[in-house]
Amino acid sequence: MSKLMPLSEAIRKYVHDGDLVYAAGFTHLIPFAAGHEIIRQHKRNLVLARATPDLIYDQMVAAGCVRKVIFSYMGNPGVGSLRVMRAEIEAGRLEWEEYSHFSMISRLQAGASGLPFMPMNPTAAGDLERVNPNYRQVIDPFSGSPVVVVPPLKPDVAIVHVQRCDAEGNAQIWGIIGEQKEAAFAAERVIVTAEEIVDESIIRSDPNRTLIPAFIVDAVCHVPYCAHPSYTQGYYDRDNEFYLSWDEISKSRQKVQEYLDEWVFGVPDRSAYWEKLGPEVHRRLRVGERLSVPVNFGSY
Amino acid sequence: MSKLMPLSEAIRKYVHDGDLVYAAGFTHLIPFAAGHEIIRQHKRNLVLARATPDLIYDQMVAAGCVRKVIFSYMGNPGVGSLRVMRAEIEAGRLEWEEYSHFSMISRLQAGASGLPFMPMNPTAAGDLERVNPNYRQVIDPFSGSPVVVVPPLKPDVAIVHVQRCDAEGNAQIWGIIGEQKEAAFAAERVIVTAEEIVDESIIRSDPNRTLIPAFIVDAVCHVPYCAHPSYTQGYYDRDNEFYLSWDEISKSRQKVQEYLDEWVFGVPDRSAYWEKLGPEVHRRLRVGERLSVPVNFGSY
Amino acid sequence: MADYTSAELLTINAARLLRDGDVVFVGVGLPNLACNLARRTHAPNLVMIYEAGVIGAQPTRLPLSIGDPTLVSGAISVCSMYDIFALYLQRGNIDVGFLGGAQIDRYGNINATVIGDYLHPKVRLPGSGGSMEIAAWANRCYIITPHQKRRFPEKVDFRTSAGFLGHRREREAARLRGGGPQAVVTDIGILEPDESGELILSALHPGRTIDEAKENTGWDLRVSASLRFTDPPTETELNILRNELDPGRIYLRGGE
Amino acid sequence: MADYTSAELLTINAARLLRDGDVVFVGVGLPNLACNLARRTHAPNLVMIYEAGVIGAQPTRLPLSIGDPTLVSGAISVCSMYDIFALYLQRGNIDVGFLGGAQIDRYGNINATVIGDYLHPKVRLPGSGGSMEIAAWANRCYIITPHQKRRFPEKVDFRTSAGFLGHRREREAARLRGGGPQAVVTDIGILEPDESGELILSALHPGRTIDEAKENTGWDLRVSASLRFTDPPTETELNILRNELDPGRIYLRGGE
Repeated sequence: MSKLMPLSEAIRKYVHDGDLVYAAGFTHLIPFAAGHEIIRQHKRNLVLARATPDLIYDQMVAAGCVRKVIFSYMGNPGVGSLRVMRAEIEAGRLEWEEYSHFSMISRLQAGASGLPFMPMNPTAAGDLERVNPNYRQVIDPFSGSPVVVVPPLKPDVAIVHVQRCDAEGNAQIWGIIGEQKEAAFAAERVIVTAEEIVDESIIRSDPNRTLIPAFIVDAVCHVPYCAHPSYTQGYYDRDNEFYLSWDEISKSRQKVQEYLDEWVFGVPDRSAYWEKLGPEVHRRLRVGERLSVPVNFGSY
Repeated sequence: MSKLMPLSEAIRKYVHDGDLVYAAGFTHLIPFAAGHEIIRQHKRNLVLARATPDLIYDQMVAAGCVRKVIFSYMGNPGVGSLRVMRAEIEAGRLEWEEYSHFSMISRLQAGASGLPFMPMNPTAAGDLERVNPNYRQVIDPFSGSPVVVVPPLKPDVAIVHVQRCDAEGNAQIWGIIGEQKEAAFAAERVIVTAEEIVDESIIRSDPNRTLIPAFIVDAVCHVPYCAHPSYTQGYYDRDNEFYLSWDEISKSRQKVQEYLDEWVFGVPDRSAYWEKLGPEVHRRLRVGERLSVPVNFGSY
Repeated sequence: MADYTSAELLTINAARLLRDGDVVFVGVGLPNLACNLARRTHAPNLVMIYEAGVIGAQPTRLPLSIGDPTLVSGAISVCSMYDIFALYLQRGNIDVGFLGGAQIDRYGNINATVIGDYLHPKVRLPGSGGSMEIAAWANRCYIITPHQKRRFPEKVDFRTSAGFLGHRREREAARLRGGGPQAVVTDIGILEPDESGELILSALHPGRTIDEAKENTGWDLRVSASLRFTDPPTETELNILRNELDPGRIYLRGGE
Repeated sequence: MADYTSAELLTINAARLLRDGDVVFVGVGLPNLACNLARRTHAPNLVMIYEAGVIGAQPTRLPLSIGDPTLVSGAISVCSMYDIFALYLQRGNIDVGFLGGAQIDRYGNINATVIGDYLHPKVRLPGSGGSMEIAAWANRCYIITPHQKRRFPEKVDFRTSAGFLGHRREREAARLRGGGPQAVVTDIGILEPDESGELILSALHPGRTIDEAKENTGWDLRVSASLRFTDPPTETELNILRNELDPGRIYLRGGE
């Protein structure tokens, strides 16, 4: 049963004001197009969770969509700070809840596994555990020693960008696989955006690559270049220049507003956005071919 | 740095009397050749762990190598009982420690992750928890409800059969991936057997398929047909006829001994064993090609 | 009325319990046939999952084991054993699990571990495998079994997996994610739990009697006030089973 | 003696701390350059692991972020974020982690979270990322940082990751898997923990003085009885850095 629909429809149907949203991806495959559509639809009071908020959450915060962020590293990777989020937090206008990478991802793992908590070994970095009541302790019944535990994270909706999936939503990812699988299984609703919608036979040719099965997916959206300025391995490069330029843009709220007006509100969808980027950017982000050596599953 | 060596040398160097051995594989890729070599080398007092002991542990028990088994399903999959193990347990001559599949695999997951325990949701099947003191409870500090936990399983040595790896031990598996990765990371020592030793460039063409990195591997052995009568996806079929015939053989200890004399002690290594199976078996187990559609990692 | 074997009767009645869109944890043998029959009749969107970690298999032959390579080639997805139990079963993504065992008791608890004492067993059975978790966490469980007195004791020798324990209240108190056994399909009829969780006779297959059911049950089997007869296997069902699914009659021949 | 920048000095001294065969959790920037330098000099079997889940990368360009696609194409292995932290770091498979932060205190504890009060921060920093776990579980940790008084307070405002806490005994009591910070490489010299876990001056770079080190440290910096001078960067080291690793001088230009 095909779940294909435009991204705007998926966001309208499955992202509601006040939702806990997890837009997945560790540097790779960050679904910027979905974030922009959420901004265009003026969603409000969202709680945004991600290990690394990246620029997309900075933009959603700037657009006024967000009540609270849950994160473990609030930076512009390799560049510096996320200036909008940082300013909002320093000004007391944005709630936040903070983890280390492993405790953040352990929360997602617990959510995906249906577990009431995940244990972690002690880190002795007591200050984060002191300010965040979601860090608790249990006593290991085998050794008698204390163990740190964190509760499951169960997003209302996960948005996952993938290289290819079929119309039902069986989705394949390669390259950095971050926490896409865990986010999808942890969430109540799942929106999959894909660079390519392929025939089921392509998916079935390599079942080990299918990280997300269709039956947990609610919407499938064909959104080429969804991840820009993040990237899709094998499809286009990371736009490091934009990551650097955001550091400049985000120094001024007016420039941020101008950016949103031009690049989010000023375009109807991702394909217009990509066109607007122009041939020079397209050329800069193009990548050559480097194919995996096929494996034989055998006919049985 | 190449770790290539004959299987006999790997078993001699890395499997010691009294070791806790985990020969991995859920139906798929069971390293029979390694089990046979352990029998040939007269290892003693081993503790064998596997979710499904399969025929290979039945044979090792019959050969007198084993003090204890740790398992969650002691059957000949799809056929019936493992008659040798069952008779030894019924006669009080073999120690055992028993789990359900998920608690067995949770123990391995804890061992692989360096965790002191893994939690599981309650199953209310209290009898197994009563007879096995490795099932304990902790109180979930978030809900106040009891949670079942099991301790890590840390084999002295894991034996993992794979489709392809390089000479250092970077190993790729496809098809059913069971618990190979977890067994390798949980164990102190790792022996990898492979259908094919390939150039590092093949491995690097598809990093997502590499489940085991070389630096946790101690020995790499090139052992084509290592898994027979189990199978290697894409390389040869499962020998269901042998699984059925073992049900007959294992009704008689004399026939079991004759089997071991002929097929284990009677051959020097796996290549002789495979030759001895003969062209009709080879033909029966041959599989046609069904290749994965390659993916593009891109040149960056 | 068509002629059919006991195995065909069991399979067809099990298939009818499945709903379109169900995500099913499948075992080999009759459950596998029942799922494939349901897919070809009233439940085309049924998703078959094998505990070996295979989702959406398209086998071209009947698998002997749940880890057969024919389940993998052309499947939709393959994942690790930890993931299949954690992300799929424990997370609550499995609608239906099939269970079997040497003993099933009055409250649907199952023994697949030992006959007799655990430490000094008369018969050592294979053990839980995944059934401890399937029985606890699948939304609905179905049991397929021949109807024999020794298989239906008042109380199992060893509780490998949970039915309703001593009463439906007890299962609820244990906070198990799944709903427990919904039906036991036998060659005589179908047992279903009443409001207390006790298995009572809810249906008879054509030609079978209440007395037969009672005689072959180890406890005082009660009979549902709305006892019904199952519809006999249809030509369509039998044709699919015999001509498409098990033409070699590997599983369908037997009385079991 | 060759002329070199402060960044080159830091990178070369960090590289020298690495051993052949080390499995290193690498960050971008100077740690990445240090690892690649070590691989090309005394540690050809060094294994580079990125917290994005990449093992054995062969980048053909300098990555801006630790999730750059050039790290993935041609890598040995890629795994999930949960696995890289659980199977690699928590399991004890990581020999070396690199750390940085806004503040490093007398006992090697690091603050990368806030300057000032946590709830009403003067400066909100990016936060832990993986450093809480790296500091606890990597066998050895190294810190690369410019030597400035504000970066070396007596006590950090917020303990993002553990050094020796208040004393080496305290770290031992906390049963952390890893050995804690082994060295802080600055542009003045190298600090190493003594038997109590306190960071003391163990080496000076050529031309630098004890007074400079003391003046730029926020606590009363003690000096090792065996204080040594580091060897100046060699032509080989500088050539590899400048001509092979960072020809665009993206990271090596700066004083930091």
